[in-house]
Amino acid sequence: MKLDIRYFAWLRERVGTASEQIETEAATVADLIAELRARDEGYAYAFSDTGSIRAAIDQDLVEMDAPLDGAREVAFFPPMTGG
Amino acid sequence: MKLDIRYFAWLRERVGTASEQIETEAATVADLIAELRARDEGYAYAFSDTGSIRAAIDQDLVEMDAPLDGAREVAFFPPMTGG
Amino acid sequence: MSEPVRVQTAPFDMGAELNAFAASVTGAGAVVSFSGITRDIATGDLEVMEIEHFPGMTEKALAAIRAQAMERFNLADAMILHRYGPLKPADPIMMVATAARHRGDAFAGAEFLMDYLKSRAPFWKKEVTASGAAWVEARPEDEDALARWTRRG
Amino acid sequence: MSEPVRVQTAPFDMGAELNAFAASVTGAGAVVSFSGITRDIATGDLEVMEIEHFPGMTEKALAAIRAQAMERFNLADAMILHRYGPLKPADPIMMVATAARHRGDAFAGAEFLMDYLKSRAPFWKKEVTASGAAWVEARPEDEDALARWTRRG
Repeated sequence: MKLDIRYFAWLRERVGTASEQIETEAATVADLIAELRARDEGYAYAFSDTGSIRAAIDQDLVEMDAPLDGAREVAFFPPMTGG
Repeated sequence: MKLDIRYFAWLRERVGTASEQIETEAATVADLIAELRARDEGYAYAFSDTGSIRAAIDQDLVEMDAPLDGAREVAFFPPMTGG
Repeated sequence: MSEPVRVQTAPFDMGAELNAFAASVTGAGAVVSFSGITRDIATGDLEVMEIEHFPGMTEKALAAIRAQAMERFNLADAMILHRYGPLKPADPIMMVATAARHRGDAFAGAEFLMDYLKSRAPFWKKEVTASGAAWVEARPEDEDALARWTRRG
Repeated sequence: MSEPVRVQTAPFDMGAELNAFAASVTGAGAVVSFSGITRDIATGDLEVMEIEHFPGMTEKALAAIRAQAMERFNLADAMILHRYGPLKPADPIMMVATAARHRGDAFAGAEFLMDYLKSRAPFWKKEVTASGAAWVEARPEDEDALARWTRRG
């Protein structure tokens, strides 16, 4: 399936791009992270501490075991620091 | 001893005056209330529900058993409703 | 900076007060304000809300409550403004504002100020309608609200 | 009335916002506001605070948080305003305001908005000094602050 991936804050800086489109068969967010981490050293570094990574599917915050079924966009970012 | 007595809100309205000077030998605020209550029907009515009366000695909130020793002014009023 | 404790008959502009308060504070990232506005009553015919107070004791009580809040919640600053005399429905009655490094302290400080002010500062409200006047009764919830601060002591 | 949820780069006047919010509310005697102000950092040389956000998701998250707070605390109204882009020290960053019949609800509603907004709305702060830039780390206390709302359920 085709997925738009977006990165924010230091995750964006470490990955080196704000967004990309990928082709994946990953079943869950965690599977997708494992796939991205395996790509190269930059991604491995960006996703090294999964405890510090939050994900949203189609703009809704989700847990790491959330299924990607039906998703169009997945966003990854560090814990939020608004307010 | 001479004491200035002040009344506020409905206590003032029921007693019929905002302040008066009295001569008393009452030892505590509660004693003073008993003395005032014995005066006439107006005072008896004003002080009928002691649970609804608060007192201040020289502008500091006090309990009913507070001694009047050294007091110059005693104020009586209903529970506060500021804010 | 304006006086941190004010008791006055004059109306006030809560927005202007908030701006003046925030501008006078340095190094505090969190500013909380509470404003109390004269509500109409259930019968919908409030003409005037009269607020009586005990001049002298009021200022003293508010200053003491403010000092307690400043110390207890590590506030960078705090202000209390309360009107007395006749107020109309929708008139601002009073306002408190707190500033602190962390938002939890600013919120707790403002709530503490309000809880103490409600039941420990000598103000009394009287509602005047076409059919007469009635003193506002103290709410037991306001005493309960106070109790939590001593419990946490 | 102005939009109850706004995400913008433009500065705002917290006093004017508070006044506009309070004026638009009827029948609520209690108005609480929280304003967040850019604090300088420990080293004292903050030049710019950059706030990044996730356009689209931010508005959606804030609207959802507001709706939750409105219902849970019986609010008459609530507003959230948050800036993004480059901010200078002492610039107001964001503001929430709540109105309710009782002060406890107005306070709780505003704290709830802040706690959710801090950790659940997609904003990220970066501090820029002469010596470089660093992303602000999330504070564990902010997650703890959230937990109390689920406990009270």
